[in-house]
Amino acid sequence: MSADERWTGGEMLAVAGSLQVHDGDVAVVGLGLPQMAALLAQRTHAPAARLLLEIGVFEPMPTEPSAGIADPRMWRGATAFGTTLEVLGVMAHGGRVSLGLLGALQVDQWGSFNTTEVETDGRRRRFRGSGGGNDISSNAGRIVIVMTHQARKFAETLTFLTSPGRQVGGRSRADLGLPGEGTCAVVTDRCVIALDDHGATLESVHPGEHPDAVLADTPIPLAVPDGGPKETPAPTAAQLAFIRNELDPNGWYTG
Amino acid sequence: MSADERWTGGEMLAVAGSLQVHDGDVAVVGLGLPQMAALLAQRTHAPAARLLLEIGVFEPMPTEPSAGIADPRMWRGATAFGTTLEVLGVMAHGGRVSLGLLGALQVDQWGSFNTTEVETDGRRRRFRGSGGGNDISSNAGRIVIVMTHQARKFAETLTFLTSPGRQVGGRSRADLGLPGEGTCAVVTDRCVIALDDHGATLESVHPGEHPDAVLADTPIPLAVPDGGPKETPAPTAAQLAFIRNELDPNGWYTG
Amino acid sequence: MSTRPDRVVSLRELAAGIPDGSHVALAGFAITRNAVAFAHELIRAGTSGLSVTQVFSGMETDLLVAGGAVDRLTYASGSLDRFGLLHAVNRGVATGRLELIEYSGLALALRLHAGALGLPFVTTRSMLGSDLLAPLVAAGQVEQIESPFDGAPCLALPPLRPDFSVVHVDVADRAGNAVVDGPLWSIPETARASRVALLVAEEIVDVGELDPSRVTIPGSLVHAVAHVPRGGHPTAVYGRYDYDAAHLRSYVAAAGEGVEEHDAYLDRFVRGVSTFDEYLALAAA
Amino acid sequence: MSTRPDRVVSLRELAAGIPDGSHVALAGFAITRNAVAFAHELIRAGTSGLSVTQVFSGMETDLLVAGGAVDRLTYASGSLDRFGLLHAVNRGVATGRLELIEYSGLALALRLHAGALGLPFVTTRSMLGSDLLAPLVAAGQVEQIESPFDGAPCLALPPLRPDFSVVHVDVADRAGNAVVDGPLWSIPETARASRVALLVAEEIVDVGELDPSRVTIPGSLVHAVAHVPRGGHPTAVYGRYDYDAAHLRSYVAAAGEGVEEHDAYLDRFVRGVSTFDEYLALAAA
Repeated sequence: MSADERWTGGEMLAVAGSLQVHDGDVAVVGLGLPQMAALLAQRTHAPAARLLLEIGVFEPMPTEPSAGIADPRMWRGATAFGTTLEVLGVMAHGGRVSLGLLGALQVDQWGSFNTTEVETDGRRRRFRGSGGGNDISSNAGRIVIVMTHQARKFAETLTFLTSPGRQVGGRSRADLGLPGEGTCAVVTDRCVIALDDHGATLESVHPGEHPDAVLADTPIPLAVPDGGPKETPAPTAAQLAFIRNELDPNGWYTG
Repeated sequence: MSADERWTGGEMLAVAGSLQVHDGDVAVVGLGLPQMAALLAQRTHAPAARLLLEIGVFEPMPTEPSAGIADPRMWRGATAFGTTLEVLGVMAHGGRVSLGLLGALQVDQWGSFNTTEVETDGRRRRFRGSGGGNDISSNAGRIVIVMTHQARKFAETLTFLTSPGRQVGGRSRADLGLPGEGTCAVVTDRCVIALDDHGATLESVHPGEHPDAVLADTPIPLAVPDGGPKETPAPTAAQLAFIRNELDPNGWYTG
Repeated sequence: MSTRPDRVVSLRELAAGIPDGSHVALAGFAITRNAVAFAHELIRAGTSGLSVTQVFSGMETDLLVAGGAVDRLTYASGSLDRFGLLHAVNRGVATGRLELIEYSGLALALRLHAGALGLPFVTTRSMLGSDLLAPLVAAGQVEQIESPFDGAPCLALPPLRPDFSVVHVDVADRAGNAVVDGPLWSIPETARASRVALLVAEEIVDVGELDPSRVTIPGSLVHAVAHVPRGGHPTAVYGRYDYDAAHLRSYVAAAGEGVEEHDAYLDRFVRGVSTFDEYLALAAA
Repeated sequence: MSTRPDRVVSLRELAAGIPDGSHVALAGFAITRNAVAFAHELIRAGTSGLSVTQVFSGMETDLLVAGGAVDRLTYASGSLDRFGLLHAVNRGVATGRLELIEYSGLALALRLHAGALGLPFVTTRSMLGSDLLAPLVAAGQVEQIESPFDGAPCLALPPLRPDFSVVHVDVADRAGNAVVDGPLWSIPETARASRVALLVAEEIVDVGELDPSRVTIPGSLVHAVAHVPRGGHPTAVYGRYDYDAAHLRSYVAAAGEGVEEHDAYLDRFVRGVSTFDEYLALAAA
């Protein structure tokens, strides 16, 4: 879904997500949309960003679409292969990862998130589990969540707290014993939510979106800046061309 | 020094040491005479013994003499190279090493030993330190010490206890928290001393040695079996030929 | 002359050595390098009551769960990447038929690592503050402690020593020294943690043919190796073959449909054949 | 287009980046793969007050101690194998000029490993009951604890994070991805534990030329690499060159003779030349 017909919601999400990647970031990247955002950043404004995959892949530069982080296509151009203990351990737990770029099923107002299970009509449905997601969110310098926007994905109390955000049950990360600042942004196909230690703010809405409509579909405490949220920069022609021609020509993730 | 002129003391020592290696042992082997004993065993009665070097070498079968475990000649024929964490950690600390074959500067009646420093005329002289010796003696199934015989190398109280034997200060290994039985034999160029949880016994003296003379030069509590110690089997022609022609043709260790 | 052990056995012997109720660690990752041939053989052998540990569970575990071989799974996550979820696993958890013990990826890898190294226990900050923690603490598998050095809160985890591990490797020599190419995720510590390490190899060579600097799993740690070319199908093996996307899609479709459809897949592709070669021929048809 | 960093610097720049008083981890082993060229350069730079950590210390550390660069050494052992002892180190300890902190090999490797992985602390049974323990406990570097799971006595050790590490590798690409051939002893965790990992390489190639499965130290961890062919002389580098037995013997003879003779060796072979190539020419003469 997109509020602007020049691009899809997935394309807008990949572009907005990519803008959260700083040039020089050492980033561990999850399956799916986070992959798209990271690779787009690497090919545009953040050429010195270095990607890591929890499977044990250092600095890949894939040139064709892949079915996930376990797809060898995603490892192309890697400069080194190693272990999970090296990526989640030496790099993340060792304090050498500046950014975790991850997907989520559900997120709360402090950026804690759920990748384990959802409840629909009182029935719990299990998804993937944590994998390295908990380790990355527990140990990286900052976390960006990239996910499609549905009201049911925002909750003040998570069905399962897989990965801690900026605080949990009123306890700060430092109090819990965790390094890093935690989640600093939640990027969806409708908006960008910024997080700090005071809570969540609707930083920008994507072109064509109305702030009130977005707020109505975001049932967590969400501040609005004086003067209202900004408009997220629209995707450039170059970004869209790269997504459509190289990154995701089949529209697996951004279609 | 040898009590029999058909072989040197070092040759006798290597042969008697080799007999402590069981076929099928997984053995971590120290620098020098232990290397000689282990390689001799592997080429004679214990062809299935597997050697490990703390430097990260699995199952070498060297065919030329080497200057120690850091000499690449000693790694020839290895089936795998790895790390110290794999040899001292996964293999030894992980409980997969049945035998440690090690040298010592000084040993007590419980098979604890010193590879760190000796005291002469009140002056302490430092040698190599523990290296992996402490780890091997703390974690292997059993330990055999291989060293030349001098009275000053036997002491009821060690100058420095680098590696624990069967007990330390009256505390058993189990009480200390250590697995394995500890030192089961001290092999010198004059005798074989067997150790169990009751203490040390002069098990055998080498051909040409008199038990009383050996006892006089072994100033630790040392039991003598009823009927006196046995005579250590003399080196065979095949053992001597292998030592002289292949293992140590320059007599670096056994000359 | 010293000798090298010969550890080569048939896949059937390899699988037959695993008693019902064993704790088996598997080492595939989602859709890559799964020991699928081994899972098929265990299902055909009727093995049951297994406790399976796999850090990032994939198709091999889903097959074993669907085949009724598994009572308990210890994992950090499970999926077939973009192809879908582990339906047999998720269904087993939902119905209560499968006991699930869940860690973060690093925490579980560290437990295996501690098992490999014989460490008394291992420490981490991961999982602090998460809902992963409470059930593990309740089960006595994690203790909340403080560092004796700086008092910082952290978690202690005991070593994990599965009875068996099974790793799908590229090349092994006859003594079990094995090379794994590409990313290694938790393969090294999975093989090293187990009491009995088993391998399935794409290729087997004589001792002396491998570069010892390239060996990922030393033969000193390995008990047996079976030769099964393409034994990872339909998952990918880096540098050798791609995943079979069509087969994975049909597998996930059947698995997602329900127990009966999943079982029909097993009847056709696993129980309906007697060797992995027969399966490969059927899958290619 | 994304870019790869270029981390190649001169040996002089590499050494100049290490301030007096730094904690430097070295990674040679006795007479093999010592960063001798780096040690020479540090001595020529007049660097002093270093704390050096090297699990199995060898020639590089003995040179640095003889050159007056080191105030404190943390090690598990030191020797030049059959060629002899580390005379400068042992003399420094005897005179009290060098502070020595001594561990077992595994315990020190585990401290580096814990530093690499960012573990709150690490546990072991090694050193229990030995005389290594008391000084470490007194210095607050080891705590005697019990396992929270089975109450077994064990030791807790804090992570070790040296400021710098220096590893002599075979081949590095320009981004610092490096291959080390042969046995690795404590090289991987030494490089990974340090805050700044530096390499000296026999060979440098462009990014993309190395097989990523062969990389021992990922460039993601590396800050700079200097190209110094034969930079390990007179120690051996596996598969490339043997140790120089005659040179090692003359070194040990001078070092064992006394401080003046050892210093004369340095005057001739280190301070008397301005580059490692000059040293190599002199040593070959």
